[in-house]
Amino acid sequence: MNTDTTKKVQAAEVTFADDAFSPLPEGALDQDQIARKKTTYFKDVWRNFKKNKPAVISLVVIAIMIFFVLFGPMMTKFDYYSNDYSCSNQGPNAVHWFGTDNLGRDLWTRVWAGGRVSLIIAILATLIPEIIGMAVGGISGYLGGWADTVIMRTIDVLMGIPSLIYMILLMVVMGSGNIATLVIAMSITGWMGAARSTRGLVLQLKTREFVVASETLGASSGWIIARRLIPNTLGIRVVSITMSLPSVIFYEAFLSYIGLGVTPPQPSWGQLIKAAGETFRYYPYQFIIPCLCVSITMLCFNLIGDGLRDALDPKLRA
Amino acid sequence: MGTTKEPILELKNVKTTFKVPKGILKAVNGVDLTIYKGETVGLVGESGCGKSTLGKTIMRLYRPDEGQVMFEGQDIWRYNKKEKKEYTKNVQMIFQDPYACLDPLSVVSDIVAEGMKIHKMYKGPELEERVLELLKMVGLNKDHANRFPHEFSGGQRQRIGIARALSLEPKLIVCDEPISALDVSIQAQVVNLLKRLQQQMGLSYLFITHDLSMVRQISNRIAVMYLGSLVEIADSEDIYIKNRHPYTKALLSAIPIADPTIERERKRILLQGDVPSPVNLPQGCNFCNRCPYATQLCKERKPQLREIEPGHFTACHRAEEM
Amino acid sequence: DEADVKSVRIGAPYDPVTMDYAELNVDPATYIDTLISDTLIRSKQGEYIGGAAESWETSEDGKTWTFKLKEGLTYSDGETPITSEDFVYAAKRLMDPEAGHYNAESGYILENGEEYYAGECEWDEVGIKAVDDLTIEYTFKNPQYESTFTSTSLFAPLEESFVDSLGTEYGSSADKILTNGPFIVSDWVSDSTMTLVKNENYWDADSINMDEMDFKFNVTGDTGVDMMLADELDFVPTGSAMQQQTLTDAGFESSKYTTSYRCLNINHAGKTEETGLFLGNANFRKAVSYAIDRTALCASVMTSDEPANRLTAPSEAGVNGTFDEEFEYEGWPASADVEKAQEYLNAALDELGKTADEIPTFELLCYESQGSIDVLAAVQDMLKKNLGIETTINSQTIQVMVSNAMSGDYDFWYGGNSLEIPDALTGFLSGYTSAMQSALRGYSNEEYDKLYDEAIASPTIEDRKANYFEVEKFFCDNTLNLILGWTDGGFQYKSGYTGFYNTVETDFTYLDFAE
Amino acid sequence: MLKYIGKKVLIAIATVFVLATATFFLMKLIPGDPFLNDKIPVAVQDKQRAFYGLDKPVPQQYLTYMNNLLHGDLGYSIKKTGKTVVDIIKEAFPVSAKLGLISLLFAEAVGLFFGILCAQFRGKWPDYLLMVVAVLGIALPSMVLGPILRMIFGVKLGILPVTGWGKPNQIILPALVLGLGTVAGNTRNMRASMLAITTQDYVKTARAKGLSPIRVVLKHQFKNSLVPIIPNLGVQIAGVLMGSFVVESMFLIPGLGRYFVDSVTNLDYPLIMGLTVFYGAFLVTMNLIVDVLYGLIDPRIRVK
Amino acid sequence: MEKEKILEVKDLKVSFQTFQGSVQAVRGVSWHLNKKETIAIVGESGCGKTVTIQTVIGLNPKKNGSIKGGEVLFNKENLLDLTPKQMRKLQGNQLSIIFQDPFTFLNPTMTVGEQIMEPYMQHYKVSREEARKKAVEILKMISLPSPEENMKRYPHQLSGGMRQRIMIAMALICNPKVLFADEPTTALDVTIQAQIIELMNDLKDKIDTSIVLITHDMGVVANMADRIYVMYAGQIVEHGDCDTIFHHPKHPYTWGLLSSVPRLDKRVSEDLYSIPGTPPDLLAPPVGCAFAARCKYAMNICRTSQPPCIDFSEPDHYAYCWLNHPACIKKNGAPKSPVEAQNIKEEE
Ligand SMILES: Nc1ncnc2c1ncn2[C@@H]1O[C@H](COP(=O)(O)OP(=O)(O)OP(=O)(O)O)[C@@H](O)[C@H]1O
Ligand SMILES: Nc1ncnc2c1ncn2[C@@H]1O[C@H](COP(=O)(O)OP(=O)(O)OP(=O)(O)O)[C@@H](O)[C@H]1O
Ligand SMILES: [Mg+2]
Ligand SMILES: [Mg+2]
Repeated sequence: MNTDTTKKVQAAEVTFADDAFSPLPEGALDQDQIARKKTTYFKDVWRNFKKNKPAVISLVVIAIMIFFVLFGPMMTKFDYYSNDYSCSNQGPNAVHWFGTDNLGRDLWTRVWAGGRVSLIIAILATLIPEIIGMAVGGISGYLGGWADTVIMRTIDVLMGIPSLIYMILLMVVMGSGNIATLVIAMSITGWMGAARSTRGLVLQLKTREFVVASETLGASSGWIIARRLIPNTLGIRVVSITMSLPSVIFYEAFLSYIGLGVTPPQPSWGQLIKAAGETFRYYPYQFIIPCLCVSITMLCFNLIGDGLRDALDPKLRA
Repeated sequence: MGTTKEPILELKNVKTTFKVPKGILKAVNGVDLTIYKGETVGLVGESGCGKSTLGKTIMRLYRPDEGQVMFEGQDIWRYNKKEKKEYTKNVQMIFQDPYACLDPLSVVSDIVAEGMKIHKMYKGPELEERVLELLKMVGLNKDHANRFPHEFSGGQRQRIGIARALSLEPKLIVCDEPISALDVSIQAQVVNLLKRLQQQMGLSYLFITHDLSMVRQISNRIAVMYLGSLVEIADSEDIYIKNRHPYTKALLSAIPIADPTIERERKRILLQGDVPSPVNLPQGCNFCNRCPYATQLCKERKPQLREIEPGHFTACHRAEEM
Repeated sequence: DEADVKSVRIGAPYDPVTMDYAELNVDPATYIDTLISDTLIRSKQGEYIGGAAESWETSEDGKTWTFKLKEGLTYSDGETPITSEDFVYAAKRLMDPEAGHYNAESGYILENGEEYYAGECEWDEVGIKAVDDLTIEYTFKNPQYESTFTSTSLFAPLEESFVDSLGTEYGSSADKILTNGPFIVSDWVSDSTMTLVKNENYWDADSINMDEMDFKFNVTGDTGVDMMLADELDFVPTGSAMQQQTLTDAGFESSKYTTSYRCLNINHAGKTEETGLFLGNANFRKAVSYAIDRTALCASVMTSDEPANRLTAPSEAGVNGTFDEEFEYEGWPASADVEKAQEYLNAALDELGKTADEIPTFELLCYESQGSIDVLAAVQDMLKKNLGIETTINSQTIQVMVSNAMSGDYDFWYGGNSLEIPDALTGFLSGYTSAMQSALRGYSNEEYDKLYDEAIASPTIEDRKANYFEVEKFFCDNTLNLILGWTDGGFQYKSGYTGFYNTVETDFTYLDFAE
Repeated sequence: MLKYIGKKVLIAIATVFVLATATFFLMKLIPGDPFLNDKIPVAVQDKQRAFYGLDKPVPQQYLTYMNNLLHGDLGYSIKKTGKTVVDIIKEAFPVSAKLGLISLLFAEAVGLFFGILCAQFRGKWPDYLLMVVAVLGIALPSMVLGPILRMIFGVKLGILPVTGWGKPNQIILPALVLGLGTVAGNTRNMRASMLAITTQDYVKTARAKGLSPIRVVLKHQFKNSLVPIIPNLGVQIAGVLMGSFVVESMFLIPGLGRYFVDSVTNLDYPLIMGLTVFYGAFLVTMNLIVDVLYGLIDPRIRVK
Repeated sequence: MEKEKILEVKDLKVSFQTFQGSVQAVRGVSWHLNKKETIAIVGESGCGKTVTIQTVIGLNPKKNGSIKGGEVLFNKENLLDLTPKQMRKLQGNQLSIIFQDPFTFLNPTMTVGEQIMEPYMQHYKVSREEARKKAVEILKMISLPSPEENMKRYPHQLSGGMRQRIMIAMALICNPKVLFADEPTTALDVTIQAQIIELMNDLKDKIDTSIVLITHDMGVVANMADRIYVMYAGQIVEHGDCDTIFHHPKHPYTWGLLSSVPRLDKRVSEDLYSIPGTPPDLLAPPVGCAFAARCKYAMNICRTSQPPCIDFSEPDHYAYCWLNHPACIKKNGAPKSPVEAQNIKEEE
């Protein structure tokens, strides 16, 4: 008696083709077939990324942002430094799309010109310390032993010194004011966090069998760190990388605040916000526009970071 | 079994320890073992008894605190740089976890080619060809070469791992539980593959496992390990039929047999408790606290591994009585 | 009773840091010390009256002053008597060569003051003597006027045993201060608040109306505006034009007076030899001065300033009225005169034998604040547009900026100066004499030296003002410095307060509140 | 356990010592001179320099400094005339610490709560809403947010004081402004951590017991998701408790924050050194405490 | 003898939405469980065993999993129709589960005592004290040494065997009607596995609970199960009682499964038997028989049509395979099970 099945065979009713029951030749069907479509890694990541609507929208917004940052200043007849006292502190209007500041400079031009600086600094001053941190953290975590001890203790000490001290030192030594020195100074002072975090991840990763496998193949430490460990930490670091972008932008503003930022009249978003922050209750537009630019950019970077992390995570890809 | 008795790897009183907060953890505690050319030695024991540590010690991943590891008559810890690199070609490893042993970010062909790139063995199209050849050897095809590990099933991944190990044309492969994580139906695939490759290439294996039933089908000799020491070494049939150590007996009786009729009748020796911590080893026989046959002597003196019959070693004071 | 206590809350941009007369320098400290100390002569609503001094006599040449102290004066503890020795002690301590006090330089006006400080003579030779317990005699290097004595550092008494027991810590907190003024420091939270209460033992306590004064420090910008609007302050220093407007609209009163001026200091020697060549040329400096539109600057970035067109600020005292009225003059146009500027530039180029292409890029140095940077950005644009001169802006943290400035590492340096009493001859203008810090600004001119020496030795205030005017004209003609604007150092305050008096110095002493 | 802590303390002391040394020499490299002033005669400047021992050769200065440091003497501040560095820290640190602690509690509570919410509603609108809030929290710096809140709550609504320190209601606004950035960071971190925990097997076990979702989150996910967050806490606490330049000056709070910037820009050497040593020691102590705390949360690493 | 059915699963279908498409993890599975009985579901990794029982007790991820059809009847109620709240009343109470890995499935930051007591307190609304007593009682029953002591420990302080006992205690504390065991011994050592098997077999006699055992280890099945369902690629392919499946299997997959189990009691001289290839990807399951690609006996029809359910004369034994279809038997003769053949050979 069988109660589990619903369909039962009524032998007589069905008729079969003649060769229905003749055996199949060996290898007629692929035994190891994979049904999933073949993709490259990046296509795969990209496809998964595309499924994440907010991330894709963010990517588009960033693209638009970059477009304006590149071409925005060319769309008006103004430049970012010329003063015109006849029209200072004008609200947004047909001539000055974003209005003007106290020196009568066109804010549309200044916002996009500032965006150039801010984005370059944000991206470089995030990526470079990240790369340094990754290398140091990777080496420290993987090699372990006294190298690790020395590096970690050094980082402890460096983190204990207010970064302003070396910042000033570096800026004075290298000459403040240009983007390159800013980026270099920020990189030199900012890599410790990334190093720590990477080291933590590497400590977890280095006992994983695929790393041991590379060791047994005779791979050198450099090979393992560069090809096995660091790529595998990226997915997790992506989020904190995107999170550190805004702090970089504002650190630049803070540095401008104490005279170590980009040289005026060259604007940056941080500087624009800071300058307008002092008069925001009188001329709110001067303040809101760059603030929006930063916020939107940051939001987009964050969403992209989330999307990337999900897309990079093999577990979630299944 | 029908091999020339030429040792490829000799372990002489190897001890590998770890410093842990509680003290010194003796993961491998004085192991003597010889592997001959073309032979498969099975190494069985429970989790944590030091099998992987022994395997990694052979791989030069851990440095033994005492004793020697001799490869083809040379101490592997006396190697110079070039010899060290050469050694990684001669001795390879296959790992337990088919999910963890492949870099999730590399495609199969890169995984298989890695070793050859490191040793600069092939270049360009030759390398590609060699990769395909290796994949074919383990039953995978061109289609699979550019895929990522997560797209494969456990058995297929394990085959990729084998292809990687073979890529350097090694003489000895340490297989660290290569089948434990696999389904039975797939386990046999891998074991058969390993056997076939052994015949084709004259490989030697150290086959680490905790599965006594599978190891019987592949090993020439079997070594049983308990708490860092070997308790019994014998020809593989002898382990099953003429075993002399109570631990081996318990191990064998613990394995369920896939036959309800036999299973219902079977009397098994149930061991109480778990393996004790390798940090505080008992003074006497390591096994005495779980051993149903333990005597006062066992509690006091550590039994040495001794040759009970030609080629059959047991470390038990009461081996003769078993 | 809370209700009976008359109190006022005053905002100030900085913490006074110290109330030690020998060390104080920043803004609120200078008017708080007027409140807590009593000098020999003090100014009461513009009139000079005896403070600690009952009466005084002046020698013919204006160099020797003899004071008679009031009898029975004590410090605020009501016990410790004040004698003439206390004044001598204060002066000696101030000029102690070992101590290196910040204000030690103010003792240089005494005869042999500078020499004593340099270790070239004994204390006996310095021009200050306690004739008896209540008589004290000062001998000065140059003639002095009553206004001199209102500055505290040199002419207020200190209790020797009290001060000595504290050493360098004297004046750093409420319990480490002992003074003789109308008010007493009763509480002082560093960098936050200071409370003054009326000194009942003050000789003129009857004229003092306020029982309590609460100072709040670090009040700047919008913070002050918000505090006024939220009724957390009664007095706030005037801010930018917009901030002033906000408070005026909210019904607050404003007081207006100049306390300092902002200027672009010129390094006459130049940062480099090349720039020095140009900056050393009077016509070139004039061209720059004429190219700067001070009116526009004050309208857009220096919004609490009034555009300057001469050296002397409108509120500075003349002989009887203001100097501005008594000696009318325009040193340069307040708005840019591009044509003239071009002319001067061409003249300069002719003199130097250079072409316009050869004008180097100049460096504008300033302190890190946004305001300064904005000013320089505007100046940069003006020089570029009006004269085609290229400049770069170098903004620095305060100490780095000072160090650059001191080592002459700039072409133009944006800074400011407080107005001095009785006039700029006292400090600012002395900087351009060959004897003084000529290395600093790289300027040296015999004619100027002569005019300066003559002015500083003027025996009467009338002479002094007339001679000073000559110096000013020379200063403007040769454009020694680019004075940009006069800063309004006034306050905005809740209506109802009276007796708030200020010219160059702020004075809350006789403040009163009428319902 | 004691031995472990003892070892950590020794390392900590060594770290602070090295830190003090490094700062000392770094500072000597910064150009500028705190006594330079065009309004003071050079002679006076030299006297002042001599008072602070800055006329001595650098190695001697270093030895003197270290010796004094061992005796807990951090010297006199240059700009805060007549005040010792110890005085300044004693006066200002409790203020910053109190404000910091309150804002940290607020930031942790809200941040963790938001993080949990985000994770629970992953990919739905509450997640995105809170993400926007968090990003704004990061993207709107306190120098911008402070005046806005101050105007709304202090001036327009008049329910909170605009500035000041001492009364309980004066803490609310600055704590809010100070904490907001931390809230944002915590939200993002907690979200990530919670998401990682949600897929853990033991969460499945908890659900299999028939526990309500809230109980699963609170009893099983929450504590575990703190594990990756805790290690950052040391730096966070140290950072926040040391005060903030911007917030403190905006709300007229007599805290330590401004000294960090002022001391460096003023080249107030004794103060820079003192603050660095103090900050370093505090940071190291916090990390030590966090280590112990870590053990409380995660028994796996509890000192064996 | 009519047995009382306690749980019945009818034509259950579950799929998961992934980036790649829809994974049809369970494709029409039916089985039932009688009172006081142990059934085993066996099959290769990934064939849908876990998904099936997690769906039954309402643990499937809501995020990307969806139930495409079927019924789960427990006490005449369809569990799939219950609200989450109603379902929670049953979870851990009437239906409880033991998971595979006793380490990852225990909360690392909670004492094991807490974890055991939790479901009891939740469902019986009792005080901690009572719950503790009950927990100790249960731990004594499963003979965990010094239960009071061990309850204060954290999972990482216990050995693997002890942890699995904790899992069992946690599942038993509310006297469940049905106990699901998802590969309860896979992560354990053989000697520990033997202990746990012994324990579970004991429990069957001690308590009034039916057990659903999931495993791929035929040895464990032989030891514990009354009836066996063989599962392949999201479907049941054969069902019968324990002896029937081991001695008279009818489905080639069951043959393969049994043949590939290495026998401790005998050594094969040639190659071990193995089922070639890998299971089909459930993203796009084959149209015909899912096993056809790996089946030595595959026929043309296997490629194109799903095999029907063939009922055998023995009680409760059926299989889905064309080889057993009357039409096929008529043409090719009755299929010969290699397992049976071997058994016969051995008996001789
Ligand atoms: N790197 C290490 N540091 C400290 N202890 C270690 C380390 N590696 C292994 N051990 C310990 O050494 C002992 C032996 O470990 P090993 O991995 O060799 O066992 P195994 O027999 O391979 O076990 P399994 O069957 O679980 O793989 C264990 O107690 C383990 O905890
Ligand atoms: N959340 C999920 N999302 C996508 N696919 C899933 C999910 N859960 C399970 N699957 C897929 O469903 C199929 C069946 O999985 P299941 O866990 O039930 O297998 P199993 O028989 O229990 O295997 P094992 O023996 O490995 O535990 C697998 O192919 C798996 O990849
Ligand atoms: Mg192992
Ligand atoms: Mg499963």
